[in-house]
Amino acid sequence: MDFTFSEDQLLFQESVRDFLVNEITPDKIRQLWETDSGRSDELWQQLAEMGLTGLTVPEDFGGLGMNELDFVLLAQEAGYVALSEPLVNSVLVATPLLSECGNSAIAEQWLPKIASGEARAVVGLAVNKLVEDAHCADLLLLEKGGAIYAVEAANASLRANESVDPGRKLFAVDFDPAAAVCLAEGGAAQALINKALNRGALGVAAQSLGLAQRMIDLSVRYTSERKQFGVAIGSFQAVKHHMANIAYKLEYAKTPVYRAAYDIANDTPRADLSVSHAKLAACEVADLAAKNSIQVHGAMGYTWEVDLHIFMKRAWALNSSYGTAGFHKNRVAAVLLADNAALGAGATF
Amino acid sequence: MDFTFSEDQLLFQESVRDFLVNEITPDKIRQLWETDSGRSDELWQQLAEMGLTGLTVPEDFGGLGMNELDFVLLAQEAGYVALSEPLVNSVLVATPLLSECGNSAIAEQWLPKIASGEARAVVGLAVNKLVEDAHCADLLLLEKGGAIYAVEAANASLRANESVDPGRKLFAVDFDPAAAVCLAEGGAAQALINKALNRGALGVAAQSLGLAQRMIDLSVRYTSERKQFGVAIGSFQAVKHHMANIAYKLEYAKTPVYRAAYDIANDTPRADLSVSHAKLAACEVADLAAKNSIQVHGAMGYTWEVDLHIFMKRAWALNSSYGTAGFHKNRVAAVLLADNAALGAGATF
Amino acid sequence: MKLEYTAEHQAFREEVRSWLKANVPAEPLKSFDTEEGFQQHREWEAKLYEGRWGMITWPEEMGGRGADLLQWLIFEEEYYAASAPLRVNQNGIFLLGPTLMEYGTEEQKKRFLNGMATGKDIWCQGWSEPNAGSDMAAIRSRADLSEDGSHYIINGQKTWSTRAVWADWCFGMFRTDPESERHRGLTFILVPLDSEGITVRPIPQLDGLPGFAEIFFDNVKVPVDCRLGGEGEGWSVAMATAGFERGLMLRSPARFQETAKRLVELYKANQETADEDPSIREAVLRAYMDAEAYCLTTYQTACRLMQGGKIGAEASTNKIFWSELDQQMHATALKILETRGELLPESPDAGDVGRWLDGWLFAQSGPIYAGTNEIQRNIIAERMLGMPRK
Amino acid sequence: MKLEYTAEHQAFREEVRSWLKANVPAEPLKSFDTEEGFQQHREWEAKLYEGRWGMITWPEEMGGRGADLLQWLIFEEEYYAASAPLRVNQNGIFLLGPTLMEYGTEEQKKRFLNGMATGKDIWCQGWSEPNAGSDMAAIRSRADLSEDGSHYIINGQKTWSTRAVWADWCFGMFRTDPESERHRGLTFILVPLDSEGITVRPIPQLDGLPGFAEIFFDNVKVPVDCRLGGEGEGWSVAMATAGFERGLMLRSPARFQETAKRLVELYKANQETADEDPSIREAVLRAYMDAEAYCLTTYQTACRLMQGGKIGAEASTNKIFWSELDQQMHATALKILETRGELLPESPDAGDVGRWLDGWLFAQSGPIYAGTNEIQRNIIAERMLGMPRK
Repeated sequence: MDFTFSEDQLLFQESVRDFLVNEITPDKIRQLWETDSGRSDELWQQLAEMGLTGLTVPEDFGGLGMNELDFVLLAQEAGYVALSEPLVNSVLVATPLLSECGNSAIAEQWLPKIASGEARAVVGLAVNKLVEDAHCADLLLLEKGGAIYAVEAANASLRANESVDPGRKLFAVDFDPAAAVCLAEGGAAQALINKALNRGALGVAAQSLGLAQRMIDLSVRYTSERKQFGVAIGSFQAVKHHMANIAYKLEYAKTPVYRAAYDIANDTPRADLSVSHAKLAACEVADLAAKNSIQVHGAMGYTWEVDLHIFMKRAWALNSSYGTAGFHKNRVAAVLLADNAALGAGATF
Repeated sequence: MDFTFSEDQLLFQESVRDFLVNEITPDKIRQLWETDSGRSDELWQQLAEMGLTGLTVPEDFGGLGMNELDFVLLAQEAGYVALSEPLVNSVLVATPLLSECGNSAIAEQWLPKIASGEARAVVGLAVNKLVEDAHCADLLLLEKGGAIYAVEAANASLRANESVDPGRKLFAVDFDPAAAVCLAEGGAAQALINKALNRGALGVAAQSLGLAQRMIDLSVRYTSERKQFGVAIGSFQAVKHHMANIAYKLEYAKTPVYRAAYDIANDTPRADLSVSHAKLAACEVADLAAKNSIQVHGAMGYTWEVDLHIFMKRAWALNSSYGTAGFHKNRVAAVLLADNAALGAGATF
Repeated sequence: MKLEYTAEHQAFREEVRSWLKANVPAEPLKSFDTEEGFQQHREWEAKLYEGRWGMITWPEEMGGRGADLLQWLIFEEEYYAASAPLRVNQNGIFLLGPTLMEYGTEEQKKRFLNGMATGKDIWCQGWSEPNAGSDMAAIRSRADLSEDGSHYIINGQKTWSTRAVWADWCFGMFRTDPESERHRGLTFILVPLDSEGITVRPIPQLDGLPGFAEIFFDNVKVPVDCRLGGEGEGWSVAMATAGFERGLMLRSPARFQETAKRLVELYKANQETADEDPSIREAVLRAYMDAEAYCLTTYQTACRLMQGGKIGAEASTNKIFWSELDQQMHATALKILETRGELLPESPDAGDVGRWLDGWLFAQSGPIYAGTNEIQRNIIAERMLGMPRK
Repeated sequence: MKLEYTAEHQAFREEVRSWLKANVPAEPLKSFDTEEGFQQHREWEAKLYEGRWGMITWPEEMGGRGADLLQWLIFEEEYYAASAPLRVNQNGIFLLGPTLMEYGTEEQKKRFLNGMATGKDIWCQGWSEPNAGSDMAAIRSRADLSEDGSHYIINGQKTWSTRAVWADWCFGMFRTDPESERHRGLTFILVPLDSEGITVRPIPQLDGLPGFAEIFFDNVKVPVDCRLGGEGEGWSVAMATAGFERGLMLRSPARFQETAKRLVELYKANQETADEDPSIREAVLRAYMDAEAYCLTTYQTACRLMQGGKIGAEASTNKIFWSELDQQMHATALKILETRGELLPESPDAGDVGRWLDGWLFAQSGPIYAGTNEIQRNIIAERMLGMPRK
């Protein structure tokens, strides 16, 4: 029993954090908002060079052969900077799906390119309705009628939708199954889809932790500097308690997320439950962070000019991604209310 | 359209408040806790002399012939002092039930005695399972198998239960229908039972308003006097906001209660909805008042010695009386979700 | 107590309803945070004025109907039920208008009220300053009387001025006594926004539109007859305005009741998925009841005021209640909308999202503006409950 | 990260489980807030000691098992799952015990630890004073060293001393330097409660039982060898104790997980009526997840501490989290119980109410004692987030 991360994992987190915080500044984000694609090939190449795009690609295909647990802290950091490049979904959802889909030709064709940063793959699950970042994908892995297809970009037609978060790019995607490769159908597809959903939800949860932390940091700095009635507003107890309420809840959202990463990486039977718990807790704390942060920012928080909204909007937008709160509550309820459910002290691990 | 109380109603409230606050002091309450019955004949006689026991008794039978709207502010004051005498249920539930039950012999027999304070009547509805104050009743009006019976005290057998609130006396009551008078059956009984439930719920709601106000008053006084870190703890923003949260919600619980009283008194078609809204809002604010008041009282609030618990326990105990929150939410939902529900601006009155 | 409308009230309601039915534009106007939408709304104000529906509580001689508060509430109910356009000149007609009637000279009333009523002059307010948000007494912008006493010379900066970008006039407080502190030495002045020396810098809000602005004053000359009330008496004039602002006029129960109605409808249309999350049904029931309660309490206050009562702590209790209700309702709607909740309504796959996202963004401002809800809680604790200030 | 128990852990769990199965009294003990129950619990402590289960984290030579934190957590899981009695001597074994091991002289350890372990000496704490509740540095009770240096003479008053009514010893802080202020000049002293000059006045708690007491000291003589740590060093000794108190030992995740389990069972047994109120299902799901989260975070902290980490702000975040969770779970249970929720469990018609009402009353103390949750929030904001103090 060891519920801590390894030195290596923590060091990797630190170096990724340093890189992201320096590169993905709010100014940079605003610049990217102004571009057509909203994405940066240069940035993607840098992420690839750090090994991130290939993190879960098997070593045989030029990746690092790491797993979801190795990545969860990095996904948290991606949330901290509101990274818009499709890294989290690529590492957590697309790559494992390609590796596990059972079609080795497709895997051999694409995984090396994903690792090297040459190609991007995205996944479109029915639960999400729209596909994130379809416009910059070379390969789309799409759920349709209970089956999963691999669709090359040229064979997919996209219809763009706009999100409240200018950093998110969402597309309705149409394709002709005849011009696509069917990777799985029936029960096999269902199993892959459920895993993809769990991994996507884990990614959302981890990013939500980072987003909450970022909003705390922005708010603490703002309220320590901003004065009203002759003192820093951060010295008012009401402002402190708004922040403390995020902070203490965040501590109890982190461990469920880490457990979920462990459970997915180790394919434990409790993974569905862990993931649903993780996503509910993390999205809720990110929501609270948004609510309390805008409040302590006052009117400044209501503007486009202050950076807070970048992170608030991402938190709001991610909330229903990879399963709504209702979906995940239902999964938890199904376990709790089952006959002979293993609950109570000693039943956690 | 006039959503205010009359001068007379306000003056009556004032005189009843003065009487109750002087007579039903916390010391007096603690004394009554130590007695077997927990009730005071002397006090009941005083209430009768003020016209209160006969408030809803028709003038022909020696009462004041007033209605639920005339009484709602007085029920609020009864809550303010955590009155344990069965006044609210007598005026709001038992008396109207006797008046409306269609059995004039029973009405003629009992209503004058109720008005004069000579006799006490209580009502036992199935929704409450136990009967409040059955031990001091001369007449019990009891729901059984969908019918309503009038049972004289001698024909009822009581089994005492203990409430968390030492001021509440609750009894399982058994009786032989053969030795009782059946007042109504079938649809007529259902209609009477529903009215009794609404009136009882109104009584609970009105008392809850008073309880919330009392807890605010106790807490404001305590926190204005109690010092920590060199200042009155009431000057801390967190303490202020705990109190403000009760106070502002109380303002929005009062008007639903007053509307419910009006709707019952005027037998409007929206009475079920009004009552359910009123009870939900008022019980919720009393609950919040208890929660926040004990918190600002600190350890003192956790003792038997400080008066706060008298009012907290009453608030907790009343919460499920005359229909749980679930029951009342369901009644609201039934209206809201009905086809062609009249909702929105202009639909209130 | 009598909770029924009179026949007169009913007739009035019918009159409002039929006028609105005939006149409310079939196509919703564009947002008044856009230039085109602003112009559309200005025209709508003129149309309201033509029908004498622009400010029914104003006296008849000023284009109103001398309506009482109950009529006002009925009007608002019909107005929101008809989805009539938002009021682009609300700062003028609801805040400054009544203040002008109380503090303005006869000449000022003549000069300003008609332009306000017809939509010719759209007003914005100049209350906040960069370091005087919730703390209005910290105002530093100066208005110095010219030597000949004919005009003020204004220097400084205002901010958070809603709809200032395309507005015509600004009203606000300025420090006329440079030695003064806090709420002494302030004067209430009306400033034409086309004056020389004024720069208006739009501030984009959460949705990216310039819903408010900063106003910079660089030696702006304003004739002394643009002063409202006496010199140095700005605080008491402004407090009257703030009283109205926080009062019921701007936050009609009707608005929230219509939102609650739409929320119930949205829930009914999506009940199967929504019920997966029990907090949604709970929130929908609560939204309906809270909107009702807000209506009930407003009617009670209106009746009390009509019988000679005064506005007390209602200003603060209302503010918290409606702003939290509004946030809650929109949050619930977005939950019901699931993944399409994040989509802008023009998006091709947005489906039935309606204006919930816009409303959600706007609802974020509720707990903040016109005195944050923390300030309101302080006021309730100190003034209503008498808790110790320090 | 490895979230599985070792074979050794599993074996340990089995050992605990079988001992408890054989030894936990079939009939629940009476409340230790009654004299009879106190005695029963004292005997249970002795039985635990016999089995070497009294304080498994203590070293073997003191009757413990030198267990690490993970074993401790496993022990607690089995302990709560077996519904074993509450620990009447928790202030002794969990708070004072570790402090004694760190600050006590060899003689003090020998003298006090065994009596504590066997249940012979039940300890209570003397922290709070009438005007020093959350503000411990405001302590005024005095301990004056006798002229010959052989003993202290204690005068003053302590309050909120849990289980002091039938306890044998009290530990607490007293002001030995009368000139000193705040947290200087305080000394940590152990006081036998049968000393002359001591009056213990029971304070009845919400359920009417004397769960705590005031202790009055009137020229109480205490030998100088009852001082723990140096004179004037009481604050740092006490802070070590407070650290333990607020740490994980007293608030086992197991306790809350078992409550959550019972809540789920109660909900399942009453689902039809409970589902009339959607907030109940929501609260049940949340209770389960929060209890899980509390367990997860505690395991994480335990692992971190075992690897040499230090307790940080967890003390405050934990305190808020478990106390609000506990309140929430009991509130939900009472809702599910409907009208029978208010009944004392002995009532003839109480049915399946179990101990929920008692638990609810007890849960009221959670957000208050050991530093109110408001104080904890201040600490989180100031120490964990670095927000400005004033």
